[in-house]
Amino acid sequence: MELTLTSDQELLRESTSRFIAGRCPLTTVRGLVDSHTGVPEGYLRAAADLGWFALMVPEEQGGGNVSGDGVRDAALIAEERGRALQPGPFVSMNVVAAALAASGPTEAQAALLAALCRGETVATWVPGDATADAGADGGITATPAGRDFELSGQADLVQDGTLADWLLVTAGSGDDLCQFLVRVVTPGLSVVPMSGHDITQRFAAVTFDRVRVPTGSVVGERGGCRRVVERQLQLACVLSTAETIGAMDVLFEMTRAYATERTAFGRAIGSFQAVKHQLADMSLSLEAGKAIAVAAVRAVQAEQHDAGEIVSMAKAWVGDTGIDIAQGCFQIFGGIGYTWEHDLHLFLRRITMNSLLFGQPDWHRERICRMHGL
Amino acid sequence: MELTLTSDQELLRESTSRFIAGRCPLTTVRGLVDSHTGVPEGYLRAAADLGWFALMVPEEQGGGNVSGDGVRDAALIAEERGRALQPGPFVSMNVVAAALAASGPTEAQAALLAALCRGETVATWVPGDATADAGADGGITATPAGRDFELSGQADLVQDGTLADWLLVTAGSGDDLCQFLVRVVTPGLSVVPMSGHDITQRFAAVTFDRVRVPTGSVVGERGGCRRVVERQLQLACVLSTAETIGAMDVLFEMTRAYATERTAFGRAIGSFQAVKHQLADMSLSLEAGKAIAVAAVRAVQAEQHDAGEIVSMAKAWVGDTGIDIAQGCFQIFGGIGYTWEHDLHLFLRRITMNSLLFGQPDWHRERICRMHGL
Amino acid sequence: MGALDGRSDASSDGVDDYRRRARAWLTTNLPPLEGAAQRPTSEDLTPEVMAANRALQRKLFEAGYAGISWPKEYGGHGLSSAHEGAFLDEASAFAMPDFGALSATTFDICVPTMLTHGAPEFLRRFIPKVLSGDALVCQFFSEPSSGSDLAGARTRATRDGDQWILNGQKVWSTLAHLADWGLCLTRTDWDVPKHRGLTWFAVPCDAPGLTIRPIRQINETAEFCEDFFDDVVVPDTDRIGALNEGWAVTQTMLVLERGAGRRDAAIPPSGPGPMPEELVSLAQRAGRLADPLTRQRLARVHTTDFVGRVLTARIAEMGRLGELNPGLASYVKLFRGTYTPIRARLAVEIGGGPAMIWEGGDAKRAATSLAYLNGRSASIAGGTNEMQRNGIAERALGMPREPSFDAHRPFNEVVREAQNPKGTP
Amino acid sequence: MGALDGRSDASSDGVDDYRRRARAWLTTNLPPLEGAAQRPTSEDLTPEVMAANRALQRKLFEAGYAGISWPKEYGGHGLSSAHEGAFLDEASAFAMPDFGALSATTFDICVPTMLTHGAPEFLRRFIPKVLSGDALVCQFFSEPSSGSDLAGARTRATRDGDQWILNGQKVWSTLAHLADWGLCLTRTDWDVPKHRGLTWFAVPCDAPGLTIRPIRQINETAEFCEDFFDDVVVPDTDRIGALNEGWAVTQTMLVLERGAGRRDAAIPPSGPGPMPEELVSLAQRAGRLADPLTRQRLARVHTTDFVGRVLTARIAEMGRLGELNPGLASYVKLFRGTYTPIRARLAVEIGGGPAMIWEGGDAKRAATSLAYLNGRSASIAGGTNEMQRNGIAERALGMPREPSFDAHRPFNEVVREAQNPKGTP
Repeated sequence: MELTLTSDQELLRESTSRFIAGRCPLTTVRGLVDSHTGVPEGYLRAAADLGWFALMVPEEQGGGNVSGDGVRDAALIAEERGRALQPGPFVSMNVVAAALAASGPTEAQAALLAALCRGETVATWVPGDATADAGADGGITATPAGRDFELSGQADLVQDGTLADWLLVTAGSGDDLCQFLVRVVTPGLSVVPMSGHDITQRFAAVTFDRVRVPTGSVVGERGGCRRVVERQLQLACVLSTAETIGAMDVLFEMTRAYATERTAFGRAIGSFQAVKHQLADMSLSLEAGKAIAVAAVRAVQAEQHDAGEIVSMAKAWVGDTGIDIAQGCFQIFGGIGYTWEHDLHLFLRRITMNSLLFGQPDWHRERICRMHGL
Repeated sequence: MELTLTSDQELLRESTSRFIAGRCPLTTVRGLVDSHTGVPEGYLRAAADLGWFALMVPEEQGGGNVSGDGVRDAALIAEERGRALQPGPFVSMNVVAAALAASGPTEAQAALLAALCRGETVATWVPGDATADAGADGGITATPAGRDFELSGQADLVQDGTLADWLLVTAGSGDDLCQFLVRVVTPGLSVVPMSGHDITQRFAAVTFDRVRVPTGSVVGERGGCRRVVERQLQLACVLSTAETIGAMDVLFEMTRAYATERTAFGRAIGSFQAVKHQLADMSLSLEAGKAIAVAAVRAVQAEQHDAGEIVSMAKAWVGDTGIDIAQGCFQIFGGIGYTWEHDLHLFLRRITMNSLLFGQPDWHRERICRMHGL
Repeated sequence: MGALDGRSDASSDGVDDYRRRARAWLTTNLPPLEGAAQRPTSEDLTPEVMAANRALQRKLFEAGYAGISWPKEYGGHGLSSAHEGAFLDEASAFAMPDFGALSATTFDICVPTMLTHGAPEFLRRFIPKVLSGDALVCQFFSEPSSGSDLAGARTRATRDGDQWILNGQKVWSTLAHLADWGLCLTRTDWDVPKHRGLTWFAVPCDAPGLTIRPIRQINETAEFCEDFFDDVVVPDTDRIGALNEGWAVTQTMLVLERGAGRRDAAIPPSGPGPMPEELVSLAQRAGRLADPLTRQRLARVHTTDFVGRVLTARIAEMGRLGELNPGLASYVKLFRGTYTPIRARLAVEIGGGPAMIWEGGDAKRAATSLAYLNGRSASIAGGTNEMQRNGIAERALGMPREPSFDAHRPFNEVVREAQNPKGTP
Repeated sequence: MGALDGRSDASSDGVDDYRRRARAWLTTNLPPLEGAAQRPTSEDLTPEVMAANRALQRKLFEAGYAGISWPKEYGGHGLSSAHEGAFLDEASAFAMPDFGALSATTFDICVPTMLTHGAPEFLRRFIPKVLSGDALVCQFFSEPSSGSDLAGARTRATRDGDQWILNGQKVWSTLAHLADWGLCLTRTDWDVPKHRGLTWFAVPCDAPGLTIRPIRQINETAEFCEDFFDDVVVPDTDRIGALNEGWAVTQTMLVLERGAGRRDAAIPPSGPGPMPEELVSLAQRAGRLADPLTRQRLARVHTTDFVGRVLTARIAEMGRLGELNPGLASYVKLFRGTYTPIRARLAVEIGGGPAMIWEGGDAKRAATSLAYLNGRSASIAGGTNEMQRNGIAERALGMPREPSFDAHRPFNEVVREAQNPKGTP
């Protein structure tokens, strides 16, 4: 979606694309839809070797990235991942890694962070209260209990929830937010794997029933972490949006090509205005989506004061138009898109699910109004 | 919009159409846009002679209608009026007449009702609290003051407000609604004529500054008139919707004809799919609009238990699609529609304004939810 | 309006008597319906279910209640549509034979088409099998290379003495894997314009060389099939309609397919009824019943549902009033094709992310996702929205037809050129 | 990226010096700008305003700041676009000559077109008049019978020795009633396909036989004119471009009209800035600032405004990167054409009925209604949305061109047949 890349970034894009084509092309993704994890054996370690989970982590903490622009590099990989509907944790791993890196981690947390960078363990992000009004999510609360905390509540829609060993949980504590790093195997914590619309991703419903966690599991400052959670939300949204853009781009190109090849009534269907104009409108939405997604990536990278607003604009725009485009492509493919063997539905599923994650478009629009004090 | 008419109704439709063509065709309407009243000399009296304002009034009260179905007859006339964007009070006169007729009027009110039927005086409907949450309208309150009442508040958007001699005012009184028949020339009452988007209609902003009205001006029962106000709202909506349908029908037909006549690139523009498909979509919305408008008219006529809901559906559907169609027709006419001399803008103005009157589409949708106890 | 529809005739006498007798028979012989009738899906139609329904059909047949309005000479009873209507009214409270979508393709589409165009000799032989439940008929109609362009069929029928050899591929044949016969559109002359070289045949589904394969759909069901014709032999006596005049047969079938003559369409619905229950509970589960945006979506769906019903009744009434024109049926189809996907999307927006995941096997919660995946079939199957818009614009609104690139040239030339396009005509 | 755009040349040396001198001159000679620059409308351009702006233009001319990048031989200064850019940067704080839309048609569209296609003799004679503010140029381009189909112009130019006689009618000529000259598209050969018989002429607006009439628009202003050519005589020396090769001239003009080469487009906006103030106060007046539906509308507009800006920058950057293709400009135009009417409608929905009435003369409150009436001009003027969609699909996405009914046949035959259509080609 970026119009120009540095040579480092171009190299990163190429190696990412080569890795995906070799290790987990769409046919492989398709073959894994009924598997428990959705990812091929050894995929995460290999991806870690390419630096996928270290992008937002300083070198001294075991991380590093190619260009010095971690967010842009991560967005670039996310986009490539979207092009082939890659499974497995990427957004969540990077959000958690960035969060830990920035939090002034304890020794144990630092060790975990390094393990994340190496792809040896999986952690996912449980926004809990951070997007509580974005869905039915009742939120999670943290109550002090002696020197420990007790977590209660639920998160209905945890991305990569079934793959994770660790959860970065955002919980409400009084008027404030706290974050905890919690091992999945903890008494009172249940992770229920869910079937889902997007068969190339894995989600879980996570319930906390008075889960007792020690003080050492607190990430960053105790309380007062609205600012860092905001940053995490921005990262999650911007990476998820980049992934959607990648998926939209491939789907649109498939459809464009089909419209030039498929004939009806003695001519290519793309020569009919009905098809032509749908394609033009979709192309406009997509090009505009790339423009706003790039703006969002840059704003988050630069930690611009209005980054949150631009991210919400990108998430809302791409969330809505992504579905428009997926549905429009379906219309142009016609019946063939209705068959299991055709890839269209895999793209439709991913794009739709991403639109709903980390706040639906409406929620982001409401957020924009609040950011302006309305 | 009705598919079949009785011979009586057909006669009514023809005489209405003939009257309009003779007395106030669109060229005349156009010539009156800068005039104070917007109606030709003697128009209201002549219309009254055709029974326009007596339709909802029983014969013994000076009224009467052709078919025994007053609402259907009025809708039929409203539709014909919409076809030529007729000016002057019709919806408001009929709503007030129906309200008075049904209220068990005092002697003075009965005399006024007879005068309304004869077109000798004009009354308009000030819904006040009835659609208070439909707009900025702050509502009007009635406070007992000895044996009189004091009315305070304002109504921002009173249809035919500049033409009226009398206002039927709905005011909140405690938890309830009351209706009052108030002469325009009453101390404390000010009627400010407004310029407006729809240059073929006349609106006023009406302010009540502790307007003292006697008990005799109460219409119907004191308090407890939610039910009759609901009926009035249904009538207003259904007649306004029928008027819009008439306007949409003519505008669409103008556009359809233009698409067959206008050529570009060596062929009629209506042979291009881009134009063809826009016309098909508009035609679908219009046909659906006629279907739901007819359903609403019948439900109001029959006083069905779900009449209010069906009316709100019609108002919302026609309110939204009316604007879609007016804008779509504009797109097909192209530049020519942008000229003052072309009639398109007059239709666009009326259709848009009607969509906003008596509750915007959103408001009616919310109302539908409430009717279902949500 | 009875005088206007011209369908009442002498044979409609005695409908009340007929109704009374039918009711008596039904009460004694058919099990009462439990709950509302729901069309079985392909998954519901197990061999046992199919067998049970065939038995029910045979019961009707033997009692003289199959083919009530079909001609006597072919095994029907030659009664009026009023008699048939009376029987169906009464039968609606009972478990009638139901072959899912095959009921419609057999009894409402294919056989009425055969009755219009088939040779008496064929009909005498074939129709009784249908009536007794031994011949369920599907359509071999669409092809991989001709979707919207139905007249562009390329399945080839080559004459060989008294028989024809069929080669080619069909697709989207509804429930073909459960049918006994299929009505198949073929090309019998390649040297004339496309509408003039088509011929229809009735083909047994177990004919040697015919392979029928269910297509796995994105909603994980398999209602449609693809069908491979590999030197399938069909006798000329199983031809339906005249040689090379298959387009006329097609027209009949298309009109029937869009529901012409369904008795109930013109009855205006009495009212909107309750809000769509599944969406209200979706909103409730999402904790959004008080959210104004959700409420707008609910009211939108509820309104569109009702508007669709009054529109359908209006269009049917226009048909009854003699204003029926082939463009009119497209209004109903386009309304459905436009608003079904929107409705499915609004449901997703109402429910949000949590509505799109569910514990394995919780079919009710998977429904939002399935409806979303299915939504677009309404805008594609049976004629895309684009085709309906053409139909409305050209046939109802009088717009000039799309200039044709293929309708006036020999079909083999069109096929060649479509593969090597030259640009402008 | 300087190396990529290939526009830097030797003459761009010394830009900083030039900027410094320009700033000094501007400070001394031009009045500072009060508030933000707002393009004057046709109503603002009274004779006094026009005269004052012509005087300003003459001042620039006399000081050597007119035609900075135009060729020296025609009265310009032959400097680089970087020099011109530096001057304009500095000048943005001062009251520069502003002829409303005529500034663009003259300096950005018509004269650059002339410089590309005009004969040196003509340019030597004409350009100095432009520089001194004595020749403002409008376009005589669209015609009543050719809107989207610009190559279908029917204004006739007939040769008569060394001169041409023009007859016909033009329309939508922006501010023609205030211009001194117009660039006029005519048909000079009717026996060849439409693109091959066109020729352009420069015509003085006060030429005998030329009647220019402002068109009253639905927003009650009159920015456009209709123009009647009744035996208007034009010398052959005022022809622009070669005889019958006017389509090439047209192409140049269209590219310029879509803003090719505007310096500032490619700069990405720094951020969305405040919410659109007029809509926020509209919501406030309607008492709806807390209404979630209204808030969605506000955020939608605000988002679309910013998306449009980043899209514009992206497309301009694609142009700079050498990916420019004639379809690209259509993206920006289509975005505007799509969202301007939607924006105007959202404003109406935000404000509701009371926003659509106002006390006589309250221009601020009339603004919602006016914007709504104007909204669709973005989707029509300068190329309809439909034409932009064709452009994107055919030129950027590689879809096959619309089959042409007229591009390959003599124009007079096309005109005849359009009046008596025969249906298919």
